[in-house]
Amino acid sequence: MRFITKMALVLMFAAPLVPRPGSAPALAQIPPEQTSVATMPDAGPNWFVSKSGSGARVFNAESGEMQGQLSLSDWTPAVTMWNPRKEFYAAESYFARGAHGERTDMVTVYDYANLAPIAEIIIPNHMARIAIRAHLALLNNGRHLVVHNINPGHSVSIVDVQDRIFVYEISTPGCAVNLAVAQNDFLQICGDGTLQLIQLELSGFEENRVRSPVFFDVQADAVFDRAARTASGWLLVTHSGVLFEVSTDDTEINISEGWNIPEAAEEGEGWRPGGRSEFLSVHHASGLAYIAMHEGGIDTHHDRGTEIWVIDLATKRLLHRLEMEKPVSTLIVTQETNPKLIVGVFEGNTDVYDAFTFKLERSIEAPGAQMFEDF
Amino acid sequence: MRFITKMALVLMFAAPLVPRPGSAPALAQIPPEQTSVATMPDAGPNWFVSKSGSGARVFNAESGEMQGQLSLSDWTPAVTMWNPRKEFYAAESYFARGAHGERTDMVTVYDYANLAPIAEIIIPNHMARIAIRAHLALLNNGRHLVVHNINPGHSVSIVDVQDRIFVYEISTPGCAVNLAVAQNDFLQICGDGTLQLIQLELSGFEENRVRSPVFFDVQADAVFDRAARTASGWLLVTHSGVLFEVSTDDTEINISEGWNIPEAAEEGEGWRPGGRSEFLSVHHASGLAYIAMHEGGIDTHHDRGTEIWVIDLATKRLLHRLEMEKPVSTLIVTQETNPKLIVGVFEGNTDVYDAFTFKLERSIEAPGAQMFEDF
Amino acid sequence: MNIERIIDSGYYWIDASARRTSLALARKLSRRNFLSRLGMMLAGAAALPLLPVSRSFAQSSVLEVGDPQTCEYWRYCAMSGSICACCGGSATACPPGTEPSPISWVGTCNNPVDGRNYLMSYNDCCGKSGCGRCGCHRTEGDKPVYFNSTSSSVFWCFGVENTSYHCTVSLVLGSTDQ
Amino acid sequence: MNIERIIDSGYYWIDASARRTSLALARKLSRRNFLSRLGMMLAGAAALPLLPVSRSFAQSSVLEVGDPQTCEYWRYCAMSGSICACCGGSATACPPGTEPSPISWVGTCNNPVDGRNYLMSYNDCCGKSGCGRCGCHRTEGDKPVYFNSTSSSVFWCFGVENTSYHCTVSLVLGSTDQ
Repeated sequence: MRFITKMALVLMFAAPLVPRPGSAPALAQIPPEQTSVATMPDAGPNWFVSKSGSGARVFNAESGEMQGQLSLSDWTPAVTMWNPRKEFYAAESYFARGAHGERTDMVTVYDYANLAPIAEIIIPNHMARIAIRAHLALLNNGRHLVVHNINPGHSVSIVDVQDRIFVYEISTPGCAVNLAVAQNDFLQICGDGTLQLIQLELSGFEENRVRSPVFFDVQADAVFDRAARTASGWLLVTHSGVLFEVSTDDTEINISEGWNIPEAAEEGEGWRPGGRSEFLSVHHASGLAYIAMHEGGIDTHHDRGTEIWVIDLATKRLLHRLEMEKPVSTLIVTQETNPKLIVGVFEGNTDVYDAFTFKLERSIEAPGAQMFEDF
Repeated sequence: MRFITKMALVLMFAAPLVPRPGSAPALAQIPPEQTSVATMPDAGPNWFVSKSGSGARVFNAESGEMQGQLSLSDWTPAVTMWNPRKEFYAAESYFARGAHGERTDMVTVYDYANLAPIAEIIIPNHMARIAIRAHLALLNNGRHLVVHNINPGHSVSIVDVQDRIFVYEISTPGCAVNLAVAQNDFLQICGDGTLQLIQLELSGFEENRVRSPVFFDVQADAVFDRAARTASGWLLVTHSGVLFEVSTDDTEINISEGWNIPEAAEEGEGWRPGGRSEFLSVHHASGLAYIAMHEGGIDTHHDRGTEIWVIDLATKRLLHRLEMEKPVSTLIVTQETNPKLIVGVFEGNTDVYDAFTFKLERSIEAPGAQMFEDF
Repeated sequence: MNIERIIDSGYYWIDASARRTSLALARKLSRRNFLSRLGMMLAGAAALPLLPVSRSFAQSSVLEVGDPQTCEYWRYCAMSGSICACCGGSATACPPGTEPSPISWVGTCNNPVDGRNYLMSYNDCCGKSGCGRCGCHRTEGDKPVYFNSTSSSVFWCFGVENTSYHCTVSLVLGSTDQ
Repeated sequence: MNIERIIDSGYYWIDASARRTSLALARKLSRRNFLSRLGMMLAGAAALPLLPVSRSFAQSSVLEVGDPQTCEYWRYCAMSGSICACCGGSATACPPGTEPSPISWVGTCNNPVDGRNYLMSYNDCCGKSGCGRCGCHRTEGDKPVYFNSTSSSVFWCFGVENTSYHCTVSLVLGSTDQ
């Protein structure tokens, strides 16, 4: 009880607060303001998540306002959400002592109202800790989350985010880049030039595995490990700019004929797609693809785009070349009827464009933006 | 044993490595190189530590070479060393999950050869997690480490780094900034305008506590919470630029007459000392003080210096004004016979000057340099 | 809320410096009943009447102009950190999922609308990694850390479940003018 | 060294992609007897003669010019990360207190001195926070992560006590020319 006595004494002797000599100490006339804590409003159109190195900020692209933040591990590949359950899921990896000590990999569930962690699902410490969007795939049933592992062989951890349980780890030799298809299936891109379809049963265990014919040569012209979801499947692109649309029909893997990005690829130097983060995105309803492009030769696949090309996937025509003042770090197009093109500028802000008029609408401070996720 | 069989098979069928079509697979003529691991050489003259947000790099200012790195917590106030034991000590604070989860404050002991953690001494989770050099004081006997706490009252945790044990926590109401004096004592600056001397017994427990007369007014002209060690004690400076040399003689606290930084202070706008990190340092043997200065009025004490002023403490004369191209983030002068002035440039490199000729000798890439420590 | 833990630990000292913080310390954070707990602690000590805030008011809020997302906003004269209004909160509200520290540093800012000086409390919102937007560091009346009631350099995440710093709000406690 | 733990866990698959990594996997890290352990594992499998490195040499090292602290250095044609030579190590040595990953990605670089192509192994040095100096990202022959033996994007801290990434060294494994 000595503490209380001390404190009371202190308060009794407390001089009125005089932060600056000369200012009168009387405080009156208005009630002191109270701190409150905001909760997340319902998401509106054109909201998006901007993931940085150690967190993810939720933004409203219409107003430019930040709505809230998730704290994430320094090694989180991506964050995703399932709107019907109003939850976010992130694969995370922590060391007990920052960069050393015991490592713990997990899938963390964040609620919507507070963007706060509400569950941790421990997974094997094999997570590939690289910011590649397709290292995390929530399957279309909203239940099974595929977390990519490299250890150094490829495998995936399957997590049941509804039951909050790690199901098991499946070896996927030579294949990575997990692309959700159908209800409970995912495609992978494989080093031998094929696609692999893995179908899960309701429990999350593997039910079937199918391999496509060879459709590319990893040495001659590799398909990027960045892909964009389309209305019916996924859009893939090779280092030189050959586009493939892929989808599945039950156990069948459909791969379109490859076609070149119009006006892009020439022998040697020419325009090529590329970047070090997600550099392509498709607006599903309109079938427009947005791809960051740069001028360069072979092995320039990580060069950041100096233009964003807008391509109509139906007509295979180049509709627009959007020139950038500074290189593109990452981009996404939202899926609204009036979509926004969100462009992370390398070492700069995040710019919001009208995705159809290409008009720059606003520039948002989003430090370290690494990858975007549409709401 | 299935694994071994599998691996053996793989190795047997392994095609020779052909990273590029056309390159011949024959590997011969030279032995494959081996990885090795360096160990720290003995420290030479003009070595220093550059602390950043999550680590501390050891540099040789003569060569500009980085020698190695300590991983530190994101919340480490400072790092220090005790050369006779060849050890570094850092106060650290970790959360189990990056920015959330259980918090653990500790003093970590790092060895010299590997700059690796060799012991953790858990302390109360009250550590003031601000990068202020004087939040960490290794007393001159090399045994007791004073870690500053704000919780929100002021206290210090005393750690016996020789026995690797937390001794206890002492309340130091209204006083902070821990400055090692004598063998096992430290001074603090107090909000009532005094200094406080705390003397420890050999066990680390408090033996005596002495308060100086009032020598400054925190409202009118506060003494900075940054201080520089001198040959005989410490150099303090007020926001307006009044210098005090302080020292102790057993239980006596000696405070010099205050004197203005020559040619600096005028009424209102004039040259003032300041910055947001350690902005003053003294070369003990020569008695030269190096202080980052800026032009500004009252309450500009956190403005970064645009010049570094060199002042002879013995003659109280301004010897040199070193103009900076970009503002000073932090500085230190080494204690060698031929000392270097190490200047962290705000949002830039770390520049090494000859501390007597003021010649810029080199510029070192030291990302996020926040504070320096002399070897 | 961990204020009990702090107090229980025996390491919580109210000192000459923290004295000035008592005002802010005692400000009511309704959702966590801070005042009522403090009130219990102070029972019989006649402490509450010392709160320098009148309980009768004519005016219910401060008239103000300016953009709370900019560092130049009048309330931020002694602000240091990320402005919560840029982080999903407002000038006075913490962003979703963060917890306001019941303890704060204070400053005195002049409101250009009425020309009056107001006592401001700067409360850190805690529990998430740094917001990183709208960094703002103004130092009117700022003092060194040993005088921490008006020191913005301190991370003021005390008495909260999780002591990570996210951003800072600014509250008007009252007018300091007659 | 945790290679045993990795293997024991049953989660370590040698696959079509990792096959190409076997070379690097098998390279001897003398201080940790990696080869001897691997050798024991492979006893009777006639694996060692498959190591595509001749054991008789005329020349004992590669002649080279250039500054190993710059990204343009010939060895770094498929480098990605912080150059260890800028971090207290060298082109081939890890900095104090870090641990080289026994597993790596590979590349083929042309040495301007002799005009020959050399097979390079890029080994990450692990166990400390990122060095952050001399960032270097070159992509000659770099492939996507699904083909990870030549993918520099992967954090190659496997089979080490602590999987934090610090910096990267580059080793000549041999000449790929006749």
